[in-house]
Amino acid sequence: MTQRGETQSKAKSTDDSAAPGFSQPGANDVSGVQDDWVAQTLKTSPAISITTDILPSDSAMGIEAPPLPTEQLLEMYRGALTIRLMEESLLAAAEEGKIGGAMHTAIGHEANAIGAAFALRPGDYITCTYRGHHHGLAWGMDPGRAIAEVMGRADGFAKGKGGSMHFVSPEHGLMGANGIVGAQAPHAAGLALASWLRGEDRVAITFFGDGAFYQGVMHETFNIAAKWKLPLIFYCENNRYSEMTPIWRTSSIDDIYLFPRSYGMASMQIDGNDVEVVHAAVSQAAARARAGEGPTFIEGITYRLAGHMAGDLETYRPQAEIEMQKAYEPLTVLRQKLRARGVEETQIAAINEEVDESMDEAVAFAEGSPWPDPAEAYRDVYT
Amino acid sequence: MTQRGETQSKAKSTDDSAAPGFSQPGANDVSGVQDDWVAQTLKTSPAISITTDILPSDSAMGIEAPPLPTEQLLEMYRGALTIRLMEESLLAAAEEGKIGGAMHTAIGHEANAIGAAFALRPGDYITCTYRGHHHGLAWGMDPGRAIAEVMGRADGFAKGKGGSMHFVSPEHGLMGANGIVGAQAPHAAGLALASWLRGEDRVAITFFGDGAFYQGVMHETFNIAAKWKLPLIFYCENNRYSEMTPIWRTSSIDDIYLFPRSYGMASMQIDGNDVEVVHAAVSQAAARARAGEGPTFIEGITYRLAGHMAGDLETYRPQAEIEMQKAYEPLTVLRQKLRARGVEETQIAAINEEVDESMDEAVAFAEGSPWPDPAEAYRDVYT
Amino acid sequence: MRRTTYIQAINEALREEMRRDENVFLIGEDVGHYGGLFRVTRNLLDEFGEKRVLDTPISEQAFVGMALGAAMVGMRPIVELMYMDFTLVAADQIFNQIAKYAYMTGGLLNIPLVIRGQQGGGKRYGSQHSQSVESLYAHFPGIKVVAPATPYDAKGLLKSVIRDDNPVAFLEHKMLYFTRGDAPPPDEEHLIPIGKAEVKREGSDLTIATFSYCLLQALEGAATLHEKYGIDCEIVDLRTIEPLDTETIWESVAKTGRLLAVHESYAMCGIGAELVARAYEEVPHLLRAPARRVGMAPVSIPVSRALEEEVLPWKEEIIATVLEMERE
Amino acid sequence: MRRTTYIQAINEALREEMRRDENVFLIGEDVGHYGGLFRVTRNLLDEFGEKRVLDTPISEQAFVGMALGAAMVGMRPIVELMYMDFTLVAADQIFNQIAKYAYMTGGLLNIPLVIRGQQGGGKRYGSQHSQSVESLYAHFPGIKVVAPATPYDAKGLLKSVIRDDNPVAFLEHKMLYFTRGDAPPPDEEHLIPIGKAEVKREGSDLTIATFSYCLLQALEGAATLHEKYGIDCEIVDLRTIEPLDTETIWESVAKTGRLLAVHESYAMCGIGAELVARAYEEVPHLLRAPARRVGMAPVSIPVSRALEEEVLPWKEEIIATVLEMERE
Ligand SMILES: Cc1ncc(C[n+]2csc(CCOP(=O)(O)OP(=O)(O)O)c2C)c(N)n1
Ligand SMILES: Cc1ncc(C[n+]2csc(CCOP(=O)(O)OP(=O)(O)O)c2C)c(N)n1
Ligand SMILES: [Mg+2]
Ligand SMILES: [Mg+2]
Repeated sequence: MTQRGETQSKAKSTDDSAAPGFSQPGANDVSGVQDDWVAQTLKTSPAISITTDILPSDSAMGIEAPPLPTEQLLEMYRGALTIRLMEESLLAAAEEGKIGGAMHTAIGHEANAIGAAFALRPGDYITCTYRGHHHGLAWGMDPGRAIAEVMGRADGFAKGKGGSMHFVSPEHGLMGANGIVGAQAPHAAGLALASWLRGEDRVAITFFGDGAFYQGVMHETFNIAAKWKLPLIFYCENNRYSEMTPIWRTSSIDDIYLFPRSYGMASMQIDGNDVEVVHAAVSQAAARARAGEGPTFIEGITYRLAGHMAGDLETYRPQAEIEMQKAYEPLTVLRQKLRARGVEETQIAAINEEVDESMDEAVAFAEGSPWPDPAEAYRDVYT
Repeated sequence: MTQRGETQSKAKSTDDSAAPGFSQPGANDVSGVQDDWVAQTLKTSPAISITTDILPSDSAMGIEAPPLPTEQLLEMYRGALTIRLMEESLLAAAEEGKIGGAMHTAIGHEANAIGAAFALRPGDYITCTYRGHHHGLAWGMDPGRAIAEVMGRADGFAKGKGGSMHFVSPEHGLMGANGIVGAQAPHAAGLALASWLRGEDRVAITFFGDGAFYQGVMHETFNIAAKWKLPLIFYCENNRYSEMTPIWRTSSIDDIYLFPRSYGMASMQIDGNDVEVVHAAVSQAAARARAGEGPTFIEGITYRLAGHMAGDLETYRPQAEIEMQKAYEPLTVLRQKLRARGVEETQIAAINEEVDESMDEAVAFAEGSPWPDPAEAYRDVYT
Repeated sequence: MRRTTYIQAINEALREEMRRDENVFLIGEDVGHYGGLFRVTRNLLDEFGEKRVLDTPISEQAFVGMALGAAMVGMRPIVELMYMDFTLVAADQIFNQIAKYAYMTGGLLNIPLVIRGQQGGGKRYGSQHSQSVESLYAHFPGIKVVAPATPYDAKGLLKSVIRDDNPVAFLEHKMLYFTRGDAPPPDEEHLIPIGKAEVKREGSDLTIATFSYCLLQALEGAATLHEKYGIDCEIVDLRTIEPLDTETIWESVAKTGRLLAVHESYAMCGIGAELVARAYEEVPHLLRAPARRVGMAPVSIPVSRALEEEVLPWKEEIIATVLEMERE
Repeated sequence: MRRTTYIQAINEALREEMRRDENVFLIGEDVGHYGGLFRVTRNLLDEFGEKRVLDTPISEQAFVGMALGAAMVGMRPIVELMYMDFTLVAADQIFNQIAKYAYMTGGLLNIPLVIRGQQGGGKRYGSQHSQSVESLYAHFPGIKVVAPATPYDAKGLLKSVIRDDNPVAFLEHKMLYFTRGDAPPPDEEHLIPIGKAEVKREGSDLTIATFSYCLLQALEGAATLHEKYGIDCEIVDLRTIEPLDTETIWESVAKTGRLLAVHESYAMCGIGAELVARAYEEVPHLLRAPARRVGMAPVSIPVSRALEEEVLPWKEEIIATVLEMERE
């Protein structure tokens, strides 16, 4: 049984001593890896693949990422760490058999959600995938109720009906995670349409994976959104795997971010592990959307440090690849940034402790939450 | 009631005297048209739109179209005229109430089918759309049985079960027209896959319209075909309308033929009204496919001279647009070519007469064909 | 009373509801500038403009999914599927998304959305343009299903459907489009509740439960049965398929003791089988003869007139089945 | 006899048929290098190579449509849908294309193709990963539907299914994957015919017609009913849902006089309703009490353990319904 805080990514998240230094020379040298998986995986985006290549990571293609105030970075750190610790708690709970079904954690993806959430406004809309816990928390959902939902308890925001794959919280703008790859993209386009029809300045953002890119519904949605200049942001979290299949094995498209330009859409490829870069890109996209200039496509290069879903044995990628990526994962990058700004270790440690404690409380809340009344099973089919 | 040979395109097809001269100066001047429909329609492909712009039409982008032997051109003329006259007969029959359902004719599209059919080999595969009569005849189907099928008679190749929208003749390589926009593209990819798995050198070609381009399944098929380097030709008959909606109204893509390059696919835009150009393009694509170089995308610019389907009142496009296009329609272009090669008018007239007569026979055959036995309704659900 | 066609009745309902509530908008292929392939949305663009009558590309998955997104925040999209057969193209959005959204979100969201379009055989459109989908829609919980047979019902029900806070499939029939019937005055508030069947013919011998174009076929069949055989059928027009108004049907069966369900979707796992099963669950004691159903034969609807007539579960088959049942 | 898991039985059938006929190939997401999300196709790539075990992108419409294309010329594709819920994503290709192709072409083509994958509830996968689709498939003519409950049947039926010249949906159940049972010797020709039901428990009081994981639930229920109430159920395992082996069911009903159909797809317009309707069409005289059906409640299958258990039509509900029927 795995101890809490010790996920498949092995490094305890509140302590990055196990990870190599932030810009350690040779870190993007993959020659030490026994097989060619890493090299082939990186082939998808040879020019600018991951933080490795685009360091220092405060800029991305066409993006000026001005430094955010340290206070905000600290908030972002708190947010990202909350996500990480919740995911680790959930993995542990899953191993104990407390969670069924398919649970996909976002360990390693945190910056995509946090950077975007801080760039958007209350009233904006978001849809995402089954890998959506990070979006839920980044947009303000309570971790206790989130865990309760994953565990199928009565205090879950959907009374335990939706579970891990269907995070939703309209009051926070989160209009639904989705279990069907690609299905949530047109929903965001519809939300953007509603905003446009009503003459509001709300923006919609939809998150999806690199694998989702090959679903037909994406193409349809790209075309309509571009044609109608909908206030919409397509955010692709490219972790270069689609379940157990590396993207290069099934994709004929070398650079995902170039593809949407065929629709006349603005698009960019960014370091999705750097909250400041993500924040800058999403801010720019949102400004375009609010100005009536239509949708923007953002490809955030990222990596999932844990398995595709709880229970994944990860036979399809070498440990060395995961180890290499740990140097560039969001929390490591964030801590490095904070230190570079002169934030004291004690301050970081204090946040770590606070988040750790509040996560304990959240877990306790969820585990203490009752099972829903069986009669609840028959409600909500219709309003 | 419309007389036979006098379709909605008004010009009798065996006589092009009504059409403006082949390269009449100012023919592509659309200023005379009352509204902006034509200009907006042409906007989709401003660079090289239709024969108007790319005349003399013996070349297309990246395509050397060597002149075909006159004998072959004469055969192509016979083929194209057979299609035209069959379509006109069918429209007349539809007006008389002899045909139900949705019947889409290919008047104006003939060259796309004829050019392609002459470029491919027996054993190659084809799938197409509900607008598939021209492919059927070009690939060798008997007009009498084809008309019988459209009329739902027992001698139809599918015993009257498939009708106009489901032309099929495996012995000729035609594996099926389809009533669902876009659905036939993966079928061709599957046929190409079969050829590849079996180590054969058969090529598959799939025809679809400009409107089909926005169906998700097309995107999915493009990606897989390109990734697996399938021996496949994607042929888009771009007539710039999707039913009653001009393509510019719903498309965010300016040049369809550029789009597939994102998948690493070879692609070209050609004059789809010129059999020699089509022949050259498809030959080139087929050679690539047989050499294991993967799929090619061809955008054939064309125009439908009749309504979207029998009964279409064509309120959505101005008569002037149709008139203008008559100068560049396949039969006119073909006759012009034949004359330029020194073919005598009498020889053309002889073909006209022969085809006319054989079409009379075909119609008579079809109308004389019995209704299928009602018991037939229950057969063929399973083999 | 004013007379109108079925198409006109729907067009009027759309117009009135769009005037009444600016959250209502139309989306689909050719619905705007052309006014719909079957002219059901004719002239609505003129009055409401391009923003409320949206012409889409041929991208059913996307525009159905977009309607869902818009409905999440209280817009009331009306999606036209040009042929209801295209339900299958957008099936994920319809059955995995729209139907489930309220439930999966534990009621945090509700989806006021209409999917409408024409279906059915009789015009030789063949396998992919003639299917009836009411049983398919009814199989999945979470979408109501309405299929009116008369212009009067069509108008009154469509207005209710647009105002309903749940997703509803509103199924028209291509054979009904040019039928004429009474119409309520255009400016009068005329609503027919969802989930209410109506007896369209009184009779004492046997209950036919049906809807949509089959209702007209059943009425014709009943006339023949009366004239030729002296059999008096009571005909219940379900109008709504989900939720089923079994109460009205059972009331009729209490009188007749016999139930025949008739519909044009496939018989196999169809709404007719459902009615038979419910009858034996809920009112077995009322049945004096085995309850029966008639639906589309298990074939893909051929084009040929001779074959299509053979497989459609229309008048002849209704009469034959009633005669069989009367012998039992 | 050798024992094996359900997964292993399927894996063996695939391997044997791929060895026997080089037209057989596998296509789907993660089926090759990884060996399938549920490891059903494990190690097949090693033996047959990348050309016969094809890893696709997440493009269900395209790869299902491609399987159809390849089948047109005699290849025998076996498509894995990772979850049978994704049927809805590829519904046009499955129901408008594959199911209709032989018919629309007047028999010029036939489509030897298999769609297989796991379905069903019980593991808290929620609304979009737990549906049972047998009734959906059965509603559309043109695709056979097979859903074996034991490793023995799974192996023998899958081999028959692969050799069948028609499209077949082969439905596995996630709760069956790790169940163990007898297995025929790996090298023996072991075929179970499509369309043949089997009595899995003899009894005299009531016939339960069921299949897939519900069979196991029914067997457990029957044991309880026997022990606690002295009621002896006969259990007919349909194994094939389309075509239905009504003969075997009616034989059993002739003995028991009572019929209960049990399945996990939605009850509404489900295969259970179909069986009830057929019983009253074909053998009303055999029924000594109203025929009944039990299926999934009309809700989208919630994640919470407490709620999922509530809506699944399993043991408790079977027992309760049998007791009700015995009182009638
Ligand atoms: C339509 C559909 N097909 C397949 C799946 C199974 N599935 C779930 S996640 C996944 C991989 C998605 O990869 P990607 O889009 O890159 O997102 P990631 O999981 O990497 O975040 C697949 C194939 C699904 N849920 N829906
Ligand atoms: C999935 C689907 N949606 C809509 C239709 C209705 N429909 C038939 S043809 C057509 C237009 C197709 O346009 P295009 O692809 O340009 O081909 P064209 O008819 O111009 O040859 C439409 C919308 C259909 N048959 N299938
Ligand atoms: Mg991924
Ligand atoms: Mg077109």
